[in-house]
Amino acid sequence: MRITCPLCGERDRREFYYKGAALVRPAEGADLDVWHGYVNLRENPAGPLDELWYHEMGCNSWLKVTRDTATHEILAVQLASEAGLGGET
Amino acid sequence: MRFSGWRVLREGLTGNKGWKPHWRDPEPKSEYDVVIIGGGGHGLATAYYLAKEHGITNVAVLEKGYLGGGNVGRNTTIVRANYYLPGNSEFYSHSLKLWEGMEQDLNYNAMMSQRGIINLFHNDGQRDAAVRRGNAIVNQGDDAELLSREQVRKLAPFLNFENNRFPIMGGLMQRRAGTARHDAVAWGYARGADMRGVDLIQNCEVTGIDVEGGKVVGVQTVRGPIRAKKVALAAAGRSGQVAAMAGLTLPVESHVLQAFVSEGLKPIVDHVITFAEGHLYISQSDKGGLVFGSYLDFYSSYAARGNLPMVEHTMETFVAMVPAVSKARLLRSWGGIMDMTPDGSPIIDHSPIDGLYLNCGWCYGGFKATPGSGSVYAHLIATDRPHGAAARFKLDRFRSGAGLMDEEGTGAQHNLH
Amino acid sequence: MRLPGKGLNQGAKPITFAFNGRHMTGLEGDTLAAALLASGVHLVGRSFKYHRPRGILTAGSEEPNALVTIGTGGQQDPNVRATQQELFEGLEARSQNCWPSVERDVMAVNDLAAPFFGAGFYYKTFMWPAAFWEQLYEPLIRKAAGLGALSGEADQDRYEKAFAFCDVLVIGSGPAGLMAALTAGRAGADVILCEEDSRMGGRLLAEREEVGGKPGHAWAAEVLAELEAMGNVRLMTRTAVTGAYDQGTYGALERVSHHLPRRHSLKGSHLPRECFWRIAARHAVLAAGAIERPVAFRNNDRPGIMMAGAVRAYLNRWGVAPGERVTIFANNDQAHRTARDLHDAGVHIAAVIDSRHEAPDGGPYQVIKGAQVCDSAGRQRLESITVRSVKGEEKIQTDCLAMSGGWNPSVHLTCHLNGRPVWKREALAFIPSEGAVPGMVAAGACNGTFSTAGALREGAEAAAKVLEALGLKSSAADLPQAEDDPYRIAALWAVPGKGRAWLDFQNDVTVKDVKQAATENFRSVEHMKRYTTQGMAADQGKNSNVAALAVLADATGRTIPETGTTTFRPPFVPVAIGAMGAGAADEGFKPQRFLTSHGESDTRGAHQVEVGLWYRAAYFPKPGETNWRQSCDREVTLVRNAVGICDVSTLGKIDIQGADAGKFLDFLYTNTFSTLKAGKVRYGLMLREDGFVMDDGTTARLGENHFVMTTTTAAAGQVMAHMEYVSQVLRPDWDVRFTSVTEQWAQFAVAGPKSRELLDGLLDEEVNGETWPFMGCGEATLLGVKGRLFRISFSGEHAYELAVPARYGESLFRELLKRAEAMGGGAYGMEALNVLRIEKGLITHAEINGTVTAFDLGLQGMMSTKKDFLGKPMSTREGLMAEDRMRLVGLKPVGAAKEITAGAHLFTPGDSVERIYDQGYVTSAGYSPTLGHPIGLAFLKEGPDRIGETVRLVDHMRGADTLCEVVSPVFFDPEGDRARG
Amino acid sequence: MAELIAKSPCDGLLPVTVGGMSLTEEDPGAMWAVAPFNGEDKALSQALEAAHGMAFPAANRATGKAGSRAVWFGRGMALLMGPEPDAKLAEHAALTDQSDAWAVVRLEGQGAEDVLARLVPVDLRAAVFKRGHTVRSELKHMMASVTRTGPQAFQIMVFRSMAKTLVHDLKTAMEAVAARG
Repeated sequence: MRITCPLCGERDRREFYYKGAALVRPAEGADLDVWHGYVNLRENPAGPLDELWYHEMGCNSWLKVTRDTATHEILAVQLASEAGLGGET
Repeated sequence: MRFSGWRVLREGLTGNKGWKPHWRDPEPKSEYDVVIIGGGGHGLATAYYLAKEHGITNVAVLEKGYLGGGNVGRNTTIVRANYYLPGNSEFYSHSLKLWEGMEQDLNYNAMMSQRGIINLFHNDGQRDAAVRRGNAIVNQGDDAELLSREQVRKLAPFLNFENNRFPIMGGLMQRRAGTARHDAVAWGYARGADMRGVDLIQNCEVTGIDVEGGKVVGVQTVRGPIRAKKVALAAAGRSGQVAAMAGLTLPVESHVLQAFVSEGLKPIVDHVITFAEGHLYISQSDKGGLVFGSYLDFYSSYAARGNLPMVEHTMETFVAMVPAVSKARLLRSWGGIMDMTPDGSPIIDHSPIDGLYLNCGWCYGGFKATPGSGSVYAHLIATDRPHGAAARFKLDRFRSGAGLMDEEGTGAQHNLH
Repeated sequence: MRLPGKGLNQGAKPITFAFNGRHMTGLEGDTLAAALLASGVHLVGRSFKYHRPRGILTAGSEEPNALVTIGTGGQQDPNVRATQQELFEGLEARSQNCWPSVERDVMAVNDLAAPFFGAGFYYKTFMWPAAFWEQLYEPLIRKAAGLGALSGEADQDRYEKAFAFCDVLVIGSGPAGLMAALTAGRAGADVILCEEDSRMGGRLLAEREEVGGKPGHAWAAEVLAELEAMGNVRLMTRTAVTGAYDQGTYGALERVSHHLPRRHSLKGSHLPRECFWRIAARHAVLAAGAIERPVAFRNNDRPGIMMAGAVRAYLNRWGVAPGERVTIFANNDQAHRTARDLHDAGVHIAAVIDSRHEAPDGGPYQVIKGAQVCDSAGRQRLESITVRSVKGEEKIQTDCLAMSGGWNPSVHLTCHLNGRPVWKREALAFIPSEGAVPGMVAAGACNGTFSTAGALREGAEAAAKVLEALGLKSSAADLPQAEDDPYRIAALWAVPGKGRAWLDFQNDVTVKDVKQAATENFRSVEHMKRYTTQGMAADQGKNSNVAALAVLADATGRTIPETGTTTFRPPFVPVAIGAMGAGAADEGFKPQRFLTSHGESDTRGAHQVEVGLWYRAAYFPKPGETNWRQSCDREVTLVRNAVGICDVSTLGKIDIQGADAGKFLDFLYTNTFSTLKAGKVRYGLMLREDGFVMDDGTTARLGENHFVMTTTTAAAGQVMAHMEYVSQVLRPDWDVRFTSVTEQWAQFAVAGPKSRELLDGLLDEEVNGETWPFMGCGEATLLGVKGRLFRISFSGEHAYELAVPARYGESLFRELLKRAEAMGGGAYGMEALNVLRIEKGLITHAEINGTVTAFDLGLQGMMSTKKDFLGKPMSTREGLMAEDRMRLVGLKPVGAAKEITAGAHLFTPGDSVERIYDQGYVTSAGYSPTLGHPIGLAFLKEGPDRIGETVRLVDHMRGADTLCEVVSPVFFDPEGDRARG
Repeated sequence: MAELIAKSPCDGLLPVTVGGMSLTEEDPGAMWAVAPFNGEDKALSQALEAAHGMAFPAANRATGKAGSRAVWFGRGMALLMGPEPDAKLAEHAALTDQSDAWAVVRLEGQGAEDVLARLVPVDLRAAVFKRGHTVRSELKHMMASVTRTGPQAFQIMVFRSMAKTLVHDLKTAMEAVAARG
């Protein structure tokens, strides 16, 4: 598998660390059920999925990658810092 | 038809003309007491024990492909009961006992071979963890023993004891552990269930789950609707997809785990051996193939195939730990879809929907769990009470944080298992 | 038999080799199989199950029968395909899976018991009594099974791995591949052409059909010369593309030195035996050709029965006639070329048997049309065949039967991404489904186009397609003249009749087995395969899958496409584990990290152990000390009584700067850091988002917006990634930057009552309670070098940590030891460090084991209620605060047996030792010379509420069973005066 | 009074010569990580230009010349190699001393590209990876920085503590390449 890092270009999967579904972090005060959903529950689609990858052996960027889990086709990549996943703070 | 050496002899002498189908191919009925979604090892075992232990035979197993085509047919065939956390301990202990009597019970030779498993450790920390585990196993009533480096050397002289990177310090052995012929397990349960009247329906994908007033009433399939008093999920890697049909979101991520087999070779590896450094597990099949595996590929996937980095990691660990197998040739690799929970342990529980039952989240552990899973799941479905050996496999543990079973200690989060 | 004036390597250098001890001569360029056939050797091996005598079936890597073992000891190489292994001077090969010899193999008795060894027989027996499986049945089966043997010795050869990149990967160098490479190369694309064989040209080397008015091999040579001259084309022979992976990644195995005398691949030489390539290709042209398929008929597995195309290859490429009275059995026109070529070469053609009534007449030899071969005779070499035709049955004497049931396109790679081939009825074959592998185009025989002209055309077209996608201009290819014969074929899978007709030669799977599988309702092709083991041999069903599928379809009354397609998985050809794992032997497995003090510790005889990737000194034995405990006790004591030196550089160190640095740390840690004064250090606790403890450590504030964090050695990388995550994903607006400085600083602990005295004269300023108070930190000049000083303690003693740029590490370590030893102190290692921290109840990852909460550790007080922090919400879940959780306590032994072992479990005295009564477990244990007895840390249910109680410690693994008193985890100096003073 | 003696990361490990290739340790002088604060990229680049005569490098590029280089070092960071950073830079960026954190070696000679092709999963052939180009990637299993400094010359960096493995891996690959002839 090869992922195109916005900074480094196309790189082998071996350079990346996988974190999983890219979800928006709830507000600190949110109900525990909401946090449970964020930490534990997963839509786990067999199709396009927004997920977080870390270019650990490259430029250290966290990436939001949209990838089809059924075909492994990569549909989009952006810097996670621009993806607005931090939620309200 | 009952199988035996005599039967094989008699058929052999009469041109093998008398063999009968292992199972029927019935048309689905319009209604069943229990519909099991998934004709893999767990689904088939569940059907078998529903019929055998609980006398519930008006049961259909719906399989979208062919019986045993999922993870039960694509794994490294290891059977063991060497877990250490409450919940896993009693469950896998229960499962191993069922393995030990399975073949006579099923009248089917699944080649369950108790050749013993050796978990190797390389440093003090790993040794102390092995000791904690070994003690837990013995406290559970199963067997475990600590092996010195020299004791390991006697059992597996071909290992690289002098590896100047991660020398082998010793091992934790469970002699009752071993391997089994994975396909035969599925076929044995299928045949046993079929003989007891269960309908095994292949090429019958479930496309919907019918829920009325918070209660399940049946399923929609490519072969038409089927009403059911109870519906039981046994869809392994596809659990999330199937649960979604009932509007449920599970604490499950599907990942790919690769397995590997080499060309046939004369016997060299007599036990199941695992390595703490690099997480490699190896054994040798009766046909002579080295069967081995390592980590997940570590990305969500339904593709049932892997990529090179994890293949290479697995081979590199193999070369480092067992340089004597370097010239063995990898014949085939394949991937299974693992339903991973945050803590790496399974779920066998009621769902929030009345009459809908959950059996998922087997992570790496599905194959060895097959008989245990079938028996406790059947118990839950039949009695609506959890079986004693599976009382801790609760769905709500992730919400409450109570009774999490993080065997690896890597953390109860999805990306960490 | 070698024919004078025939073959492409005629006149080549003679090479002597040995097979089963018999010495023979072949020619350079021969495969072992060619040389054996030239020497009249047909019996090469034995089959897997029935141990049937087997010869050479094919001329390629798909060979199921002629597998041999080469070499001995650390070089023993089992299951080598004789049809692929090139001859070299001194080659010694031997048959396998037979005893005492391939001619007389005692296991051949299995063949007589065949009626009882049908499909899946073992699932139906060997069940009584249960214990006999491991003790009797299985050992026998294992002994009989398997093919070649490993020596059990470590591999002596070298292997390597490499990466390659290209615009176009062309797989296969037959007419289609060469044309594709030529077209792409001329257009300026970056091309890699991979050929599994030792020589490029594919079928052009095996056929006599002309291309562009000259022999095919001559045309190939011209094209190769042109490609060679291009700077943008890379030719890789002996390189099999083994797998297709995501986004245009391909695996390929290069056999670098299999063809050279063994000395070339010994460790002494650096030439690798194999190289495993990882190729990233924007596009690929699959030109892998096709594999001829056998016809199933009674006893079709005898030595001397070969594939018709292989016979042509042996004749036209190597000048070898595999027999003197050859018969041909086919259902297609192409196979008639075998008769033609042999006849032209002066070999007697006994007969051509063609199952089709409208078969061509061929040359001056008898063609029996509408006929079938229904049996053969000859135990170790074919002697005759029985032909059934309208005229009835007749026996024909023959020593070689060339058979052809048609060709199977090599679609294997197109299945690796779960692509399903599609059935092409007119070709009676599966061809690749388009787009099965993104970016890959199939051309030629692997695409079901079997004429040379068709292959050339499709090769050019495939390249043009790819060039267009690459935005490169392709000049219209000038296609050379070549035969464009139609591919005439009529279905013939299995000849009806009694007896065993083989489908899968190596695994001994016959037509009967497949039919029986169908009878037993293994109707799915996957079920049939798994039940009969058809397709699971070393050839992965290359020779047998489609025929077996056809037989299954027939037996179940379905068409072939209805019955389903077989799938292929990587690798295309088996790959040595040593090749894919190249470079991992010994120190190559993982990087080694060495401390600046490593060398000095070695010279002092330290026992060094790996900690993650690092090596650290466990203890420093002194003369007279016979075991580690003595050294450890001494080192603990010298720290408590004088001063000890320990290299602590492995701890993660992260430099944090920026206007929001304090805010950032407040979010990261459970406790507050924004209030920390510059020049001070604070201990912090970090949680994961799930509320469990991730790591702990101290963080020092060096300036208003400047901190340096310390992590545990184990979690250094994890914490860095976590901080990047928080900074980039969760709080991208906060102005904070961080850099790992773990490697920049060599850091040493100076611990003990005499530590301050040791520093006198080492720093150019005076060290006292005011300048360096407890938990103080700052810059300091050490012997003229700018460094840092932290007054922190992991031993409970008055202690400092000194940091200098790593280049000075070794030198400072020596200096510190010199001073310490002069004061009755010295170096201490991991063992002593561990005892010292247990005496103080300080935790490491033995306690922070991923499953503990701050509450479990008694650190709930560090969870700030005034601010938010990562992991806070989930840490408040009831399950993480439950009173009955196992929580941290200290243990000290009571009673006779004074022993505490890590990993032991705890029970309430009187309870039976069973899991259900389990009260906890020991995380860390050691002997405290300070207190004069063993001590341990443990997690115990309701632990802190049970101080003073007695628990029973049981360690089955080490045979320990003793009573312990539950005490505070802080065994020594609970008030902490020694560290502060 | 005793004084501290400096030791380089590859002390006792290099130089190594195999076939036409040489592997030598470089003395890069000072090395400082320069990471511009939010919104300071332009200002930092100007300050860098003014003080050290080179701009802040774009991704995958190095600026400056031998003895005074700024090598792109990953997301929002460059490694200033050679001079001690001008104090003014601190107004715009986090400056972190890395002078002792990295082992720096130079691989040069016919076949250097082939050697790296055995260790680094990135296309480093001259056609695509030209002088002044740099990558952050891995070298076998080590985090690495690779910069082309000449037609057949590369600067390679890994963590100081891994110097021995770096030399081992490069030497092994050099031998294999040389053996191919």
